[in-house]
Amino acid sequence: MKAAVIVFPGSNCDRDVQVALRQSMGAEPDMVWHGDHSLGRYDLVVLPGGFSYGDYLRCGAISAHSPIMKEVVRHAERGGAVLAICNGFQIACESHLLPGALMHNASGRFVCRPVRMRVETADTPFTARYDTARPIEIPVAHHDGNYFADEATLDRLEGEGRVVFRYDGDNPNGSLRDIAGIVSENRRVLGLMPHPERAADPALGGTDGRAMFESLVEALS
Amino acid sequence: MQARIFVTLKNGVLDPQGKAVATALHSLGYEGVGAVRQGKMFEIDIAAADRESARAELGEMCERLLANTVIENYEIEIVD
Amino acid sequence: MQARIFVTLKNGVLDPQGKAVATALHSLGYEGVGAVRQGKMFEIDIAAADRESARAELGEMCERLLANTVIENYEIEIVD
Amino acid sequence: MTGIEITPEIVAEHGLTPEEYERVVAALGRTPNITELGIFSVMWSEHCSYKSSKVWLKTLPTEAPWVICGPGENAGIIDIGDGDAAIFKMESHNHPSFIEPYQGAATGVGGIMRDVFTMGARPVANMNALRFGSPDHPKTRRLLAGVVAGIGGYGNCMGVPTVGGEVNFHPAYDGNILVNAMCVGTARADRIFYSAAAGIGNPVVYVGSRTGRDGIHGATMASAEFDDASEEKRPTVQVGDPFMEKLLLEACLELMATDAIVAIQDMGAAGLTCSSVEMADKGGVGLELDLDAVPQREAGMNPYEIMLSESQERMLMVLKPGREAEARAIFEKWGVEFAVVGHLTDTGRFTLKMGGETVGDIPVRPLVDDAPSYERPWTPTARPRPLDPASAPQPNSYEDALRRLMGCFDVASRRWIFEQYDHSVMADTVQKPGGDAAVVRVHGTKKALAISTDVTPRYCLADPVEGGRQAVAETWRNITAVGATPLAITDCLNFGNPERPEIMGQLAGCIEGMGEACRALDYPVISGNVSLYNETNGKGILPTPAIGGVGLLADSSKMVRIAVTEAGLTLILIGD
Ligand SMILES: Nc1ncnc2c1ncn2[C@@H]1O[C@H](COP(=O)(O)OP(=O)(O)O)[C@@H](O)[C@H]1O
Repeated sequence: MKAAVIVFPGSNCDRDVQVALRQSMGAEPDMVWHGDHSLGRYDLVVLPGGFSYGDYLRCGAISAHSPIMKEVVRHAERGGAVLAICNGFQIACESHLLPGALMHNASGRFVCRPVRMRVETADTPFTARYDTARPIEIPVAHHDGNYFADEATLDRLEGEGRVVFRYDGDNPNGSLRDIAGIVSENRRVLGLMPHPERAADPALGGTDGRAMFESLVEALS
Repeated sequence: MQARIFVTLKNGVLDPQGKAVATALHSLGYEGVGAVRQGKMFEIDIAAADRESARAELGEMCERLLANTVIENYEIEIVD
Repeated sequence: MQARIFVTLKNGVLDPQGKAVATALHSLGYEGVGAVRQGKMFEIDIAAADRESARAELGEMCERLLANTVIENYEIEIVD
Repeated sequence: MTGIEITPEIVAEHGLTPEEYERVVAALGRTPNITELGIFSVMWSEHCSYKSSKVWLKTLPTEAPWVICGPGENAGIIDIGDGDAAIFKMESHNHPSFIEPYQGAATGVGGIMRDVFTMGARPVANMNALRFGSPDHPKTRRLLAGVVAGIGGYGNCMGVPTVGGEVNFHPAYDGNILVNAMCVGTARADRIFYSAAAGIGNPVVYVGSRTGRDGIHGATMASAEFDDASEEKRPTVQVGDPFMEKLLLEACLELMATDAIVAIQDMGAAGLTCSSVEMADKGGVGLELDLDAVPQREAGMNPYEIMLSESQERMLMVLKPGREAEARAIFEKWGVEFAVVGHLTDTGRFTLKMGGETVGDIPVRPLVDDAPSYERPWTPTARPRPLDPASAPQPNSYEDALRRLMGCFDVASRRWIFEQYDHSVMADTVQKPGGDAAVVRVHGTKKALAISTDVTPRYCLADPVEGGRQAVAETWRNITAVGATPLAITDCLNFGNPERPEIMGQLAGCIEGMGEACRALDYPVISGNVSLYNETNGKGILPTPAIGGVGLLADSSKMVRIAVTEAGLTLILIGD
């Protein structure tokens, strides 16, 4: 599997996801600068977490206009896989790679803690290795993770089995329908607020995130 | 030319910030306060031939960047 | 009665958001844009006897909560 | 500008005593102009010169075989083996946080991180030691919420985990809260950057945010001449831009991977003045600044304003000749402003030029060396009578007593606070908030750093020497409790008005106690900060010498936690 991690000014979790990918791939992902106008051929493009552009204006709003995003959109249109984590999910929504928007947490505060989630479907390249009967625990760390979409969109997401992760009685931000992560129509673009790269190392308190990287390596190699 | 752009959440979109402000105002004793909505205001200096071309350009800016039209509305006011 | 409160940063106070928005607009091709300041707007439903008492009460709300008068100014507009 | 006459009132408004002013005139060989007076007043302020505490700080032990650099630089450096170094310091931002809690705390965090990365270290962990007034004091809730949001807002945006700290509530802090921010970073020991300027003719470069009128105090007459005296023009609160600091961090680290930098210093208190004077003094050189070249955010700034501005997120560097273009390219890529603002000279003088004229000219050595140092009178705190535990009444119900203790503000869970801090970003936090010490892996190695901040102010009030010892010893115990070897400390000494002998006695006593503990434990002080005058209406804070300890785990898998994981285990109490 060939993977690229896009680095925006203010991205913070790029190195973290690089480490998790390296561990599962057995090879180095490419770190690609947001200002580049071309993107090589990759199986997976990762939009990492962080505070790109300081979250100014709206989270991910300015990053969505970075030169590289045109290429990321083309990659997705060609059926390429995109993993959009936290700030990456925000960027993906602002770029219309995914529907809806991430708004301020209902509590009005930043929240950093492990959350319980259900894996709703193993029918994606991101979750094939998960057992949907077993809830998982992955850390969140965000100020604006409150997922919103209109009723019609939400119904469609549910109807098409595109809600991939759902907070399990443990909604940290007020997201509608307890949505923690969704996938695109072709199921190749995943956006989620929790950080799987922070749950891929036993020393850090949990490894429920590792299966995502392993699923991807298996599906895309 | 000076313009003011107001960006507000669409009706039907929950506004937790506005709600928190309303609750805080009530607890400060302002019982007469009903709903509160919180939005953004941009004050922009713009060079343009006339008000109409300014308005058109500002509209584009709103559609492309200043507002997230999935959840927000915008209103343009040319100040002078 | 409907009121609009505009809260803006005082002159001289750093406005990193406004700066980021201006830079982003330039990179999107809007060369005619000069300075951009970003502020907040509150739309408040308020029950009051008349415009004057509404304005007085809203002023208090600004001083006490809506604006951080160390670094922000406020402007009250009764829309009703 | 040149028209402002220096009167005794103006001297007093700058916080200088008449005797101190005489020293200024002697150092300069003439009457200073207003800009020069401003420069002396900040360099000789308590905050920059440590005039009340220097004599006592000198008594602290600062050396050990594993100490690479003790006090004197932006932060202290210890050797953690295999060619790695840990760099850390704690700093206070007390007064600004009381006025504007969010921005005061945020800019405090920003400042301490710059002190660490200016030495070439990537920040890997932040901590904060907070003191607030009584929980039912009308201001406490708002201050607590603002400070916590500000620390989180800045640290989270920088992508550095905030992994621990401490919070206390006590009426003595009602009018003076304490916000002490600590930062720990790591670097390769052979790639550390210092601030001593060198190389006559070498370019002096400014990078970071533009300079505005932030934080310029007093001297109302200086600006009356230039603007329409609108109060708006001089915000006294600095507003931080953590995004800019993140860009600055990445750009600096990228440039530091080359050999273009001769010296680098962050602009903290009294920004451009402190940094350039200190760099020149350490290097024994002169420095000339062209103020027109300084990137400015406001129109019509005068030399006084430019030199005293406390705009955040700025650094000053001396580069090797000819490397400007290469450095500029890196900063431009990251979107950070870069400007050559001066050069080093062999005159030994600090010279300021604007519009082709010399607007300031001060000899460097006297500006630094002739700063006053006071041996303020002090009275020791009378030793309290020992308390006989048998004289304390037994509680009717131990269970009720336990519940009350667990629910009191100084013991209750701090989850509400630490869940607002990202404590797992950088994916190396192996022990998160909740334990005795935070533990953060040294990236890419088996090693980990253990970090703890501690002090018990009411002990320091009762007996400063014991309190100083206890604070140091507590960090030691917290670090050993997770399985690490304590190596060194940083400290933030928060006290009241040093002109009161009893307060000076508290400072002297705490330092004496700290020194004893450090010597006994082979646990030197490698950096620190002093914050005095934490008083309102003659009522001072509890003496609060906050200690930040750092230790090393050679193998992070051997770390110990506090969680009891199964029933039937044996509990053992060690010690009396
Ligand atoms: N309480 C203290 N204990 C030990 N060292 C101290 C203390 N206070 C200040 N120092 C040291 O004195 C030097 C000057 O301090 P300071 O002016 O705060 O540094 P900076 O300008 O980098 O903020 C620093 O190297 C600092 O580590």
